Amino acid sequence: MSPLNAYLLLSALLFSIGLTGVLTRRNAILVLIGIELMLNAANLNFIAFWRYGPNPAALTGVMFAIFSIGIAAAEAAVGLGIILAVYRHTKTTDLDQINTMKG
Amino acid sequence: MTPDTIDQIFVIAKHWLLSYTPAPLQPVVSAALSVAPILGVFPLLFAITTVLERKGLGRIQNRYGPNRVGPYGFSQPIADGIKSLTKEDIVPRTADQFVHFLAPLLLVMAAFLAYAVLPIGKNMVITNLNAGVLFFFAVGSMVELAVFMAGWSSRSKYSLLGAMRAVAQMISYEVPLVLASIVVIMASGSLSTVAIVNQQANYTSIWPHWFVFTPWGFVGFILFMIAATAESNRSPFDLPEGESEIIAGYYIEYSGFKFALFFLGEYLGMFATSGLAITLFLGGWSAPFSFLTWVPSYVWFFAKLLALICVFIWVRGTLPRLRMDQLMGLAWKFMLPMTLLNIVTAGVWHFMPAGFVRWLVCTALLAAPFALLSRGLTQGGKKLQLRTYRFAE
Amino acid sequence: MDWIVQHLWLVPALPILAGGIIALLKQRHRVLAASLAIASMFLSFLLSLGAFVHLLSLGHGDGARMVVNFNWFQFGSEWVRLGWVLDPLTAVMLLMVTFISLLVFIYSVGYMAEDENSTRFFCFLALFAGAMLGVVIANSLLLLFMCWEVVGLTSYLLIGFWYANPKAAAAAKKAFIVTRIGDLAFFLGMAWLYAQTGTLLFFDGGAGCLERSALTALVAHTTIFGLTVSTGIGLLIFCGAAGKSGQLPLHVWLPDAMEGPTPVSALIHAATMVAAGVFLIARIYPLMSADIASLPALTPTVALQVVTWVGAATALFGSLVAVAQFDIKRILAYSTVSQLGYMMMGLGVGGVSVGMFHLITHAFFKSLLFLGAGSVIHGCSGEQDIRRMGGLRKFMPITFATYACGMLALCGFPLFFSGFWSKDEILHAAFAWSVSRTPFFMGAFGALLTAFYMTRQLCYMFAGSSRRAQISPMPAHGGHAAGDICHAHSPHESPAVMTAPLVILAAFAVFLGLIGAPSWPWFQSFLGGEPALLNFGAFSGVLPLMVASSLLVFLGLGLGWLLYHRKRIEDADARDALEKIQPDAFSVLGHAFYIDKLYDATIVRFNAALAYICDWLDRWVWSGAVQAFSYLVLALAWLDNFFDSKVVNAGFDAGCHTVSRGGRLLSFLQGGRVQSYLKMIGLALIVLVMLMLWGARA
Amino acid sequence: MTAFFLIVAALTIAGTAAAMSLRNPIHCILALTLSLVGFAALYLQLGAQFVGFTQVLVYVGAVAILAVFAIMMTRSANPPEGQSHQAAFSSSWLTGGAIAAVIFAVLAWCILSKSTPMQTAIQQPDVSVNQIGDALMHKFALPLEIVGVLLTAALIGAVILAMPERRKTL
Repeated sequence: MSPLNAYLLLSALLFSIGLTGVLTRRNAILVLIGIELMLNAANLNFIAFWRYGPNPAALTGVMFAIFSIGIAAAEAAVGLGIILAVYRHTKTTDLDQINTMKG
Repeated sequence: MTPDTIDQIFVIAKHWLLSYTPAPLQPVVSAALSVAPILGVFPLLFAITTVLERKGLGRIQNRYGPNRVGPYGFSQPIADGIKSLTKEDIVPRTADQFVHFLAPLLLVMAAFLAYAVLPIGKNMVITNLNAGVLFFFAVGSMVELAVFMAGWSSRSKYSLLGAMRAVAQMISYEVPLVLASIVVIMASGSLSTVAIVNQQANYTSIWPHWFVFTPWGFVGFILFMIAATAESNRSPFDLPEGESEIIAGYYIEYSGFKFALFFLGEYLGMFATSGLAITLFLGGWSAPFSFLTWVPSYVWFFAKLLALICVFIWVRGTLPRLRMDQLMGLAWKFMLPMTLLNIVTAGVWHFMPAGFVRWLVCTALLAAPFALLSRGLTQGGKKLQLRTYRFAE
Repeated sequence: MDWIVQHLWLVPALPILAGGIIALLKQRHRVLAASLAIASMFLSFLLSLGAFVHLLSLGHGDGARMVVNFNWFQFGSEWVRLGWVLDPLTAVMLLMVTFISLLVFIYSVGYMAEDENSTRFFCFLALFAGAMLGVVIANSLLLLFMCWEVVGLTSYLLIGFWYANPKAAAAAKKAFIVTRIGDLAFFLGMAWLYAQTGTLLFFDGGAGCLERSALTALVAHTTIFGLTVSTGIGLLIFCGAAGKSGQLPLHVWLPDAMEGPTPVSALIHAATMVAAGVFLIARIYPLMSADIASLPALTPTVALQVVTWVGAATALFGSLVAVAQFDIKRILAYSTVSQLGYMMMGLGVGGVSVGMFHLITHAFFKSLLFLGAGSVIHGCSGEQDIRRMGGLRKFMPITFATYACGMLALCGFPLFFSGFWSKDEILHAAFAWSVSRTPFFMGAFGALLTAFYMTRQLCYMFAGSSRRAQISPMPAHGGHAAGDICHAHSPHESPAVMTAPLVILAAFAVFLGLIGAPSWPWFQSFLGGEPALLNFGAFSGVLPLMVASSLLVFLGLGLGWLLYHRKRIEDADARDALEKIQPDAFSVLGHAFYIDKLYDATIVRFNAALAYICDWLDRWVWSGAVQAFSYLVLALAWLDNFFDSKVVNAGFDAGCHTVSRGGRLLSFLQGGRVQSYLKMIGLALIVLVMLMLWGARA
Repeated sequence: MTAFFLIVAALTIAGTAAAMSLRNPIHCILALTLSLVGFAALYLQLGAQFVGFTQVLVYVGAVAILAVFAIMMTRSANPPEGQSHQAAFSSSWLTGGAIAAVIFAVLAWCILSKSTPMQTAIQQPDVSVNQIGDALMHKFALPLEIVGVLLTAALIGAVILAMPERRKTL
């Protein structure tokens, strides 16, 4: 198996572990953390493709990873802020209890 | 023995030793040979510093420091070490055992990792990373996590409060720390510590090209040292460990050797940041005058380090502790704007033609905001009158 | 390259800088703020004067265009380039804008004296002036667009300057949104232009998008309906121009914009900003007139025809509506609309010089009229309804004299007033237009009406006896500067700081026309770039038209005099003379053909309805379906369970449980849980990938 | 397929799994930092030094601490005796896990079924920080500006969200 495929498999595995957490955890903060992990798996893909891709001289993959790290930081800040705001209303971070949008 | 060989003696020795090791082992051995001195020297420096600090503080506070153990009490650290080793290691029952055990190790490990990019002498750096400064800060940011682990794992109000205070303080002072060092990165155009030092190791007539000898460099150095003091939780920024408020902050619940490890970690962190300050602003291992270059480089590094340590001790003995709001106010209302202005000034300096005008403009650019900003800090400044000291004779 | 060209950027930079400084000042530094604004404006006036003189000294020909371009930033592998240009068009506009802004600034010192936010006012004014000058000097469509948007923003801020007054706030919002509609098209046109030519610089040593190489490339391809690309782009950009300078479909914001302070109306909504649209068309005139044939001056391309028709319609419409207004500023606003229509028409039929000539003269006399109106309002303590004025001639002689000058200039009173020459130019060009003669007649009728409504207004305001005493005191105009200060006074003349600009402007309004008279067409030749020569023979060609238009003007004046002056208007609440004659038509005009109502009834209502429908669908159809489905399954499960547990032995219980669990799982579809929605996304992802793989297979 | 890669991959997977499965949120965060450091190590091994250090600086230094603060503020760490034994996983954890597993299966199948184009001679591309800075300033200037705007907006938004909303006085 080529090293690129190894990295891709690894990132796919990490991605789905993060997804599992997102889909199953009750704590909203941990769901957010899961999303961060999924983002990181995607970054790993970018770096791997840059490294083994046809043309590493153009730093596209690295740039993509850098930008997505920055965006992920912003996303974490806003997400946690939202969670705090929600917590202020419904004194819980349990997603099973935050279902006021129930149709 | 020319001065050059004396300067490079450790490097030569290392290569000599490497030449006798079998090829497959060489990378491991060379790594070990580079790391071992660090592991040896800096704890020793820590031991010396404790004595120096206690004696200095004693003098400042009008009493003799430790003076019983050994000549002038200089073997005090050995006694302390033995005590902390033989002391019972207490772990609270409700504590989170694993994390509680992991925290001090992580702290010390992070502190040691930071030395990987500090050039202690000419050709004497463990790894010359391309993004060395970034690595330093990345590792430094792990300390916060260790502190939090320590405070949280030992289920105690005081330690948790201390940890929260410490983390908040570290985060808010990490911003000015990084921004203050950015000016040097701009000026030298490199993130590698070695390259930065090499740039400063040139001389015009007898004067070195240290960055501290420029307006932005000077201001950056001052700001960096303030931020470093806060980063290493030292007085006057020692709220997280304020004995009078929260007994010892996040490591109340630690005793014996772990407690010693925390102390070690803190001091190592302090040395590391001072080392970075020396590397960035004070020309690293380069000699202050061109006619002193025959003195080995590592001597200069450690001399500068000791000088900075003495400054730390002096400050600690002199200044009172800040209040929490004053702490944050200083960080966000004074340090941050000043660092940003400093970056702008560095840019101006870069683009203006060399000469007296450049000095004038840049100094004005920094002095005027300083006057304005510092005025905002002194809320209702009271009159300080002179105190008369009675010295111990 | 000359110093002035290199440092032309200072002209907009100075006012913007002043605005930035003023933004930091407090109300108690009002004097400093005003002086800063005026000083910066004066400096940039001097600079633009220098630029103008430099251009004059340079002589004629295409050499009279100097460009400074620079790289702004790089994205991808391309550089975004900006720049400024100094050519006759720019020079003339610069001179006009800086001069009028200077006068208006001085005037506002007096006008806003009692306002409690005058520093904010001056900050916005200076910012506006800077942005406007940026529009003028821009050599890149992108730079022009940016300044254009800043101009729109400042106009919004200034219309809503008295934001406490809900009408003002609404008007500001309206102006902003309506102009955005135009700007959207503008932006699309810009993007298209960039996609086609790869540059947004106007002049770039032969590579600019207004120069022959690019134009030939543009006219080469054709798009839908066989229009050339240049025409499409030009029309899109014209939408933006129409939005800014109140052309017919998008004119609705301009009359409402009169809620702002009067100096603002004078500067922004009469002289400069609304003229920006015309200026834009004049700037991209080569693009508008580009045709498959090599580019002569006056090819009536489709774009130019559209411009002409829209302009003519606007001119007629504005002057018709202005007849039936009672608010002094609204009359002027509608007259502005119609005059802008004239300019567009002039551009369409007669080329750059004709339209620009009218733009310049109109800028002077219209700002004069607005400032005069402001002085009247100031004197009448915030009264704006001309029915409640009258007999003001004795109280404010200077204002009256200057206002009369402006009025005559606007009507185009023969020979001595600038409006005559410029409007005559347009009518003459329209008469000679090759496509159709209808615009000429529309314009002529508009001229007649213009004379008529101006006379009407003048009679209402200045003639007769004061009608203020008898009317019950209406609430003064909301939050007006002078409104609450000098109520009970009888009308009074304004301070010198306000009258001095009036006098200066009046002088210009009278004599400016002479620089463009047919006998000595200096202005046109300056723009055109060939030497101007004095020959009275030129009169002979245009003489009959001149006589005709003069007759029209006299007719309009006479009608107005007949209706409104021969029989004095004694009673404020009396019906208008015209209303007596033809009430229905009058009310139609009075409501501006109900266009606002139309928009409310169609576009706004439709929008609300659409939103409501979407909401309803979401609330009932989708979620209803999902719920119904889940309930169905639940019911099935329950039935099964019931039947099973009652009838058959417990052997089937497990099955029932699974079924009911299935029902519950389905009911999670609408569980209001983030995670169940995320699961749906995950499933969708799986299906998608499967489908893609399948596609790859097949 | 060096040993280093295997070790780091194992550590990262372990950390990620722990972060998503442990009961105590703080432990989850600590495991998360382990996996993030693992990611950084993978970047370093791939020769992206700058990204690796930035990863540590941003995630370990900022995001993890932020999450810890959020957990502290929402008191979801070591809950009081009342609901101390509440489930850490949502009631429908089975379907979630199943979906994730299927997604992993699909992805893995895609990866293994396709042979991705590789550069012929794999040399370690040493990308210096200077190159990255140069690219950021020239080729990627516009994205950089946009990210800056985004971060500013996020900063303001987070502050406003976290502000204690006061009741309407107007």
